[in-house]
Formats: sequence, C-alpha cells, structure tokens
Amino acid sequence: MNGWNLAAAVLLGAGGTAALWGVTTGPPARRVIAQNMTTSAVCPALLLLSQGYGRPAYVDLALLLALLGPVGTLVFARLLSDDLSDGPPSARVLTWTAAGAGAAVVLAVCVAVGPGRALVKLLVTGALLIGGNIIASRALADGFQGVRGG
Amino acid sequence: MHVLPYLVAVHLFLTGCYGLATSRNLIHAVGCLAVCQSATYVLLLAVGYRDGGTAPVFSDIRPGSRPVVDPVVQALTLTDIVVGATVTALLLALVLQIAKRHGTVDPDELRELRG
Amino acid sequence: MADALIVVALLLVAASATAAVAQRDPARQALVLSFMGVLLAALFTVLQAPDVGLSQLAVGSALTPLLIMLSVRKVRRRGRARKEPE
Amino acid sequence: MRHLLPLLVALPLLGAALLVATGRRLPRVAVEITGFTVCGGTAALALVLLLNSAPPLTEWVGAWPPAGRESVGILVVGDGPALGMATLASLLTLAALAYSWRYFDAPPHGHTGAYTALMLVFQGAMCGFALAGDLFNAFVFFELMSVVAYALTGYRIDEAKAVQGALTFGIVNSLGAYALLMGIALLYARTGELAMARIGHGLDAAGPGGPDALVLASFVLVLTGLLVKAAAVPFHFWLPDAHAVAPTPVCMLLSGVMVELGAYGVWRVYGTVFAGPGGIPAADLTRALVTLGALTAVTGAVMCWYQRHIKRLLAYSTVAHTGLFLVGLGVLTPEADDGVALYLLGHAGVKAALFACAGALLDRFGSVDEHSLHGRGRPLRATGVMCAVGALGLAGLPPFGTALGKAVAEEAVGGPLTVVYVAASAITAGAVLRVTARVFLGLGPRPRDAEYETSGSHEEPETTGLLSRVPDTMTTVPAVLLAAALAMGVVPGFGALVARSVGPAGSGGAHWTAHGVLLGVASTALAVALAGLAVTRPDWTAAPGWAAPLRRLQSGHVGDYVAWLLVGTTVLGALALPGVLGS
Amino acid sequence: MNRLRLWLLAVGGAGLAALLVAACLDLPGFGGDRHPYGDRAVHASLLRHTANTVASVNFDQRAYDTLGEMSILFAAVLGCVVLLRQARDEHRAPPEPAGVARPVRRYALLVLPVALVTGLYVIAHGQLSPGGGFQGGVVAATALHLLYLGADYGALERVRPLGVYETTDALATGAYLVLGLAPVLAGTAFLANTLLPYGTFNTLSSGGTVPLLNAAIGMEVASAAVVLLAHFLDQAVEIEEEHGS
Repeated sequence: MNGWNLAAAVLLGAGGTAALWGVTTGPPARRVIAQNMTTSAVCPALLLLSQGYGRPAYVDLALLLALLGPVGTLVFARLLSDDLSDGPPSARVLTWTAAGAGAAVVLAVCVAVGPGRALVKLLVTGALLIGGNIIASRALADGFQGVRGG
Repeated sequence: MHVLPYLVAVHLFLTGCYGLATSRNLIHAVGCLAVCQSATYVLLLAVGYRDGGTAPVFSDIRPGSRPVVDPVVQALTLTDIVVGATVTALLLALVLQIAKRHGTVDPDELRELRG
Repeated sequence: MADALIVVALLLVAASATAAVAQRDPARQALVLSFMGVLLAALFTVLQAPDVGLSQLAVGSALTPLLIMLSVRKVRRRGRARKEPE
Repeated sequence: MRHLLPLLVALPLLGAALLVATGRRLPRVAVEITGFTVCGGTAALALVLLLNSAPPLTEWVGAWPPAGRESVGILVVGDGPALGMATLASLLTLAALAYSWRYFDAPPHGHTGAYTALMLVFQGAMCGFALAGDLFNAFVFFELMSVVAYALTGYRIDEAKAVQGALTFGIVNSLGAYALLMGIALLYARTGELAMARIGHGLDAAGPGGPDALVLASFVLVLTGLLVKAAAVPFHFWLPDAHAVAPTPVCMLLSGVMVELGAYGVWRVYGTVFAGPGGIPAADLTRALVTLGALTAVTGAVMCWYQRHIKRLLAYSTVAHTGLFLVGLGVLTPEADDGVALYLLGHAGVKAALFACAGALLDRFGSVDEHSLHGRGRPLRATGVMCAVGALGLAGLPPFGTALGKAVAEEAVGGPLTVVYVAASAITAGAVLRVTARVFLGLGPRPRDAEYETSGSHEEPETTGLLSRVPDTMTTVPAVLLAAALAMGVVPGFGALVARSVGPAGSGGAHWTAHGVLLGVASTALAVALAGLAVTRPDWTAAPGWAAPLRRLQSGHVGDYVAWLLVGTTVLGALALPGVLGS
Repeated sequence: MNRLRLWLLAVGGAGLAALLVAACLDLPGFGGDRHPYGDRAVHASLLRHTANTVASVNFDQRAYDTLGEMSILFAAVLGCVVLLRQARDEHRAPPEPAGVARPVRRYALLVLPVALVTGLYVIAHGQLSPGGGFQGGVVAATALHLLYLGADYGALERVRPLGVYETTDALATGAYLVLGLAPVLAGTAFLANTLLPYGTFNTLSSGGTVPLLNAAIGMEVASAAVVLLAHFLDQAVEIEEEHGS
C-alpha cells in the first residue's frame, strides 16, 4: 500500500459515507447536493488510484466521471425542479471545499506525473471536475426555476 | 476477507429480491431489479480477481511484467451491464404504458389478471 | 493492504444497495441508484476492471437516472393532468 | 457444413437489420415477403443441417479450435436435439408469420418492418439458444429471447392486460436470468471454464468425493433460470398472464416452442454439466424434476379447467404439458427422452393451431370469453372443427404425434406417473372440448360467472376493426399445423427418425404399442366425458371450494410471483439436498 | 401488505440465503491464483497483437457473445420504439421553451463537443486502453442530450433526425453481421479474425478485425441510445393523452 492508495481509501471511505448519508436522508434538495458531491469525492479518488496502481490508463475513468457526473446532476436538477423549488439549496461552502480538494488532488497528481500527454489529460479532467461541480451547484440553486414544459 | 465479496453479492441479490416483492411502485421495482443484477457484476468480478494483479490491458505496461486478473469475467460483466441497461429501458417503457392504461403504477391496484 | 480499498468499496456498495431498496419513492431511489452506480465503478476499478468501470459509469451515472427520471416525470405529469379536470 | 451452424442465428438477425434499415420506405407487402423469405431460408438451412447431423456437428465460432483440449472460443453444438429444436422454432416462426400475413393492425407509423423484424430476432435467438454449447453464450441468447418476447407480448399497447402481463413476464424472467448468471459465475469459480462439457469435466476433476454446497447452489440457480422459462410450479405464474395477452402469432411461438426450450435447456445442461460423478446424482435430479413436473401438470390441468378466457385456458394447458415433459425428462431414460421429443413436436403443432383458432375468434367477435361467446361461433364451421380436432390431439388420440410421444413417455415413466399423464392430458383436452361445444355448437345452458377470475370479453381485436369473415390464411395455417401433428404419428419411420436424432445410443425407436393406443383412447374418452358433463351439468363441474385458494394464488401481483420464485429455489435446493449430504 | 407474501418471502429468502452462503464458503478464496481460461485468453490476445485483452475477448475470442449482446440492444430499442409509439388516443403538444440559467447553458454548450470527442476517443482506443465501442457510444449519445439539459427539447430535436439514427443503428448491426459472415464465405468459421493482418502491437490498427467490430458496436450503441432516449423524452415531454377520453 502506498500513500496514493491510502489517500484514495480515505477519500473514498469518508466522502462516500458522507455522500451516502446525505443522499438517503433529508429533503430532496439536500439529496441532490449529496449526489453532486459523490462526483467530487469519487473522481479525485480515481485519479489517486491511477497513480497508486501505476496505471496511467485508469485516468480515463476519472475523465469520464468528471464529464458525466455533472450531467447526471443536471438531469436531477432539471427533472426534479418542482421538488427543488421549495427551498433553493445553497451549499456554497461545501461546493468550494470540494472544488478546492479536487484541485489539490489534481495538482498533486500532475506534479507526480510530470510534463507530457498524460498531463494534458489530467488538466482536462481537473477542469471538467471543478467546472462541472460548480456549474451543477449553480444549476441546483437557480438553474431551472419554473421549468414546466421542456 | 476470503468470502466478503461473495457475501456482498449474495446480500445484493437478496436485498433486491426483497425490494421487488414488497414494492408499491413499479418504477421502484425496476430499480430493485437493477440492484439484483448488480449482484451478478460483483460476483463475476470477485471470482476473477487475483491478489496483487492488475488490469489485463497492455497499453501502458509491458506484457508479463505484472500478474493480471482474469479478462474473461470482465468481458462477461460488460455484456451483463449492457443487458441490464436495455432490460431496464424496456421494462420502464412497459411501466409507462401501464401508467397510461391502468392509471396507477402500484402493483396492489392492478386487478386485471387473476384466477 | 490493497484489500482495505476493496473492503471500503464493497461495504459502501452493500450499504447503498440496501438504501436503494429502502427508498420507496422512485425519484429518491434514482438518486441513490446513481450514487450506487458511481460507487460500483469505483469498486470495479479497485478490482482492476477499468473496462467494466467505464461502462458502469457510462450507464449508471447519467443514462439510467435519465431514463428513470423521465419515467417518473411522465407518471407524475399524468397524475397532474388527471387531477386538474376534476 | 459445420461452418454454417452460426448462420442459423446470423441470417434472421441480418434480415431484421435489413428490415429496420429500409422499413420506413418499403410497402408492407415487401416487408412481409422479405420476412417470409429470410425466415423460410433459415428454416430450410436448419432442416438441411438436421439431416446431416449424424455424427453431431460442432463448430468453434471465431476459428479457435481447441489447442490440446482447451479453447478460448465459443462452442456451438449441432446435434440432433439442438438442430431439431432450431428447426421447430424456425418452422413455427414461419407459420406465425404466415398467420399474421396482412393480419395486424396498421404497423407503427414509420416502422413498417418493426413487427416482422422482432419476429426474426426471436427466431434467431431461439436458434442460438438451442445450439449453444457454451453456458454463458446460452445465457446471452436466453436473454435475447426474453427481451424480444417482452416487447412482442406488450405489442398491443392499447390493451391494459397486455402491458401488465408483459411487465410481469419481464420482471420474473429477468430475475430468473440473473439467477442463471449467478449459477454460471459459481461454476466458473469452481472450474474456470465456460464450455458446458469442459465445466462438466472440471466438476468431476474437482470433486471426486461427490458434490458439495457450491455444486448444489449452482445447480439450483441454473435450474431456476431455466425452469422459470419452462414455467414449472412454482415459477409458472407469469405464463398465463403473458401468454393470454400476447398477440396470437406470438402466443403460437411462446407456447409452442419458447417454453419448451426451457425444458430443453434443463435436459442439455444436466446432461453435459451435472451428470458426471462431480455433479448432481441422477436420483436427486429425478426427485426434483418428477416432483416439480407432476405438481406442474396437476396445477396446470386444474387451473386450465376453471378458465373462461380461452387464451388463458390454452396457456394453462401449456403449463400442464410442460409439466409432463419435465416428468419425462426427469426419469433420465433414453426411451423417455424419445417420447418427450415426439410429444413436444406434436404438442407444438396442436397448441399453435389452437391458439390460431382462438385468434380467429378474437378478431371475428372481439372476445375470447367462453361465456359471452356462447353459441356465437356457429358460423365459423372450419375453425370449430379445427378446435375439436386440436382438442383430440391434445388428449392424445391415436394416431396423432402427441399420442405416439405420450404413449412412449408413459411406458418409460411407468407406474403412478402414467396416471398423471392420462389425467393432465384428458383434463386439458376436456376443457378445450367444452369450449368448442359451447362456443361453436351452443350446447348447454350459459354458465354463471364466478367471483375471482379473468374474463375475456371486451378485448381489442388484433386487426383493423372486427373481421366480417375469417381470412384464408387464418384457417389454412392451423389446418397445416394440425396435419403436421397428425403426420408425425402416421408417417412410418418418423418416430424412429426422432429417436435416432435424440441419441445415437437410442432406444431402438418409438413404436405404437397396444398398451399406448389403449391409454390414448382412454384419455380421449375421459376428455369427451368430462366435456359432456361440463356442458350438460354445469353445476356439477363448477369450481368447488377447494379450488378457490389455488386460484387466489394466481393474484396477478408481481411481488407474489417474486416471493414464489424464491420459495421455488428453496424447494429445488431441498429436493436435491440428499445427494449432497450423502456424499 | 399481504401476509402470505411475507411468509413466502421469509421462507424462500432464508432458504436461498442459507444455500448461497454455504456455496460462498465452498468457493475458492477471493484473490486466488487459478484462472485457466483467463490465462489462455491473455496468451491468445497477445498472439493477435491486441493490447487490451478485454477487447480481444469481446471482439475476437468471444465475439459471438458480443453479437448476442448487440442484438439484445437492437431488439430492446426496436421494442421501445414499438412500445412507446404514439397510441391512438394521444397527441403531441410541442413543449414550452424552458428557461435555463446562462452559466448552465454555456457549460452545456462548452462540454458538448468535449464529451463527443471523449466518446470518439474511448471508442477508437478500445483495443488498446480501457474502453471500447459500448462505453464510448453511450458517452457520445449522452453528450447529445446536454442540449436538452442545457437548452430545451426543441434544440435537441433540431439536431436529431431520428430516422437517420434508427437507420444507422440497423446498418451498424448489419455491418457487424457482415464482418462475421465474410470469413464464412472465405471458407472458415463465423466471426473468425483471420482475414486482416494483425498489425503492430499497441497501435490503432492492430488486432485484425477487432477495431472494425469495435467501431460497428460504437456506432450501434451511440445511435441506439439516442433512439431509446428520444422515445422516453417524447413520452415525458411531448406526448399527451386526449382529455375526456
């Protein structure tokens, strides 16, 4: 077990447990935020795992999750807009914490990888992860007020 | 640790079955069926795992340099996931039609086919 | 020690499956199922099956929730349309 | 020749792809001719391969011949039973397509080819399942067969019963399929192989001391999947709900061959995987299959008798007959296998013909309800005659193919099980005769309605509006099917041919015996007597109190069916347990 | 809740649980070293110059299974087309345009091309790195639906000629079958990977017919997923029942 895997285990365990708790309890708005946080916890964990196993090929998983995770959250934001409109959730602190943690992980992995094609993929992943996370929170807060027809 | 993954698979299957049998909403029942199916993924991959192994993909490692896990179960699981997604879609389509024709998605209120 | 990762992922998957069955409302269940899909992908990664993890991500994180939520919306919309004329 | 085996799957699929790709532009006639040609071509290929199947053809798809004894490819087996089932499936699909010629309601807008394409995929899936020599490959085609069947069952989306039956069908069968896959995973863990024969070797090598809990669990799980398909009690609840509501041509396929493929799967998997010393001992399999089979036959027959929805009645008769097939397969003698093979072929023809007649009623009167149709079928003389003839075939009147198969199987199972055979076939045939007498002859008083039942009135016809006369295709097809069932018993040497195909070891062929003819005549007489009694004295044969709980079990609730499925696996495990404990 | 069902569930569940747990205890320990089929598959994959062994199993050694899997998807899409068709008593109502916050709209339009490229990348590298036709196809199809999430249904419908996707779905299925049938015409087995050169290990053109089959699957899955989602979207957004009927 190296440090990378240990960090991944901690991130997965703590983030996963917290997200599971959030996703199963409380009002709908909080659940959707927790669903969004799943991406923020698991995606960095996948990056750490790829480094820990010494397999650059595993980065594809993190890339795909960074891409599709926010899309999944947007689905809920769009189709649950009726339930969410009661209390627009605001999770600014949580969002920025998650974004910061994601950035830190991406940075650490980038430093370990060094310049090259793999670095580009990592940076794209990081940008998608952080951007998607913030946009998804934004969409939950005020993205789909009063969507009825489409 | 020797049997934990297998026991988790059993747990998933039985939990899904319990949900299916007691469900009050057909969309929920289809979700429970997906839980049942995830048992097969976990079982298959657990069967193919090898201690200290890595993925049998040789784009970034030299063949033979590290032990690899069983690729066959991974191919089987891939097929299984596709099957699961399509079956879910098809069953949801049927649920939509039930909602239209019966006006409910509660299996307790479907009283057309009896005896 | 690589086992610790597997144990964590397995336990989370088992817990989320239980939660998914226990959530009786389909929209809430869809949220848990999407969480479970991502966790399953993580489990497949630690079981050294990135190919399977990728397809689980592709299906579980966006496609299946979209299908379920669209069905929920259709059923609810019907319910509303029924009540309004009364 | 062996390279052509996978074409039985590939050709129908290619035809389906072609139909979907061009379906929007083609007129309906062109679509139906294409479907007919592809289906017929595949059937002809299956027949040619069947005639060349001694010695059995085997093919490693992907040209991976085994190096030493092991291969990484997929094995496809073309022996007599496999190609026989493939041929049966293909010919029956051909009959169903002929029956639905110009028959359906206008196809979905812009998807003229959809129905025909689905039927072709169904044909390919059934052929693929029959030919599979690899356990996972069998699962894949099992699932393909199920998926197409769900879609076809729910085809009439305007019909409330149809979509409900299709969903029940879908959930229960998918759960069975996942159980099957869990079983495959357990077998792979033990042996590290997927080809059925190699798994069998692996089990024998791993467990010289006999089976353990792992073998038992994999056996139970695999059999659960297959028996759900074969609709054995207590896995049978989905069948009446689905078969009663599917479009008639689809019913012909579901009842005629898909359910029987489940029984075939049990035979194939036990014979190649579990029959060795490391597998499940023969006594345990016999105990499990004969118990469940006899229960299935009795339950199916009783429930069949109390139906008024004609298609549902026929569906229960399929349940009863599958039970008889399972009993025959369970005794594990070559003679019984020959008998079941013949019985199955004859049953497919007769049952498909009966469904075709019920479909004619549905489209002519918009009802398949025995009570509301009372006497209204008089003008449909041809259909009525065919119904009666079909009922006699179901009872096993010599010289129908069913009678020959039933006689051979009865002789092989022997003893009290013969009673089950006679009773189940007589009761189901009696029910069909009763319907014929009431609907087509208007005999007897109109029966009273019961409380807990599914009525068949007010059904949507499957054609555009009600038909004023039954078209020729809808009378020709059942006539041809009945003639085929008759020919199986009459053509000299057919029984011997089937016996040779089933196993080279063989029983020396299936022949008529005085004993068999006598039993066949007896069950026919019993059927006629029952029908006569029911028509003249409806109160004597109305549902008694003890049958009510049995009928209540068929609640139409998918949760109940899932619970029963779990109970079924437990029962199956308990029935096969002694062999594991004893070793 | 029905009492009988709970009893049945308890009995059946307990029995099955006991059986399965007993079986688990007899299974070879987790992480064992005996995988005969797996080892042979790795060997065979390297012989045919396919770097991703899973792709080799899927598209070469057990390509016949993938044919079945593809047919399941094909049949399910066809089934959904049939089941979710517009019934006689329904009509279409064009949905009102939805209001979406500007950042979300910008994000969707920005990510859409990225997702499409990622999907194509995952498909193209299928025989080398993790991924393949199925994974990439789903990603590409999901990408298109960002238009629905980021804008509205009308925008999606404008870039989605459904007939084209349905035809592509069928043609890709046909292409897979034709690729399988070609070796039969050449006198060898169905789906044999013996006609094309195996190429250089770990390059895009390695593996004989593997990249071609992979591409066919990618096309099939992408168009199938689009068609599937289209019918669900139609139901959820456009199709309405006639009131008072």
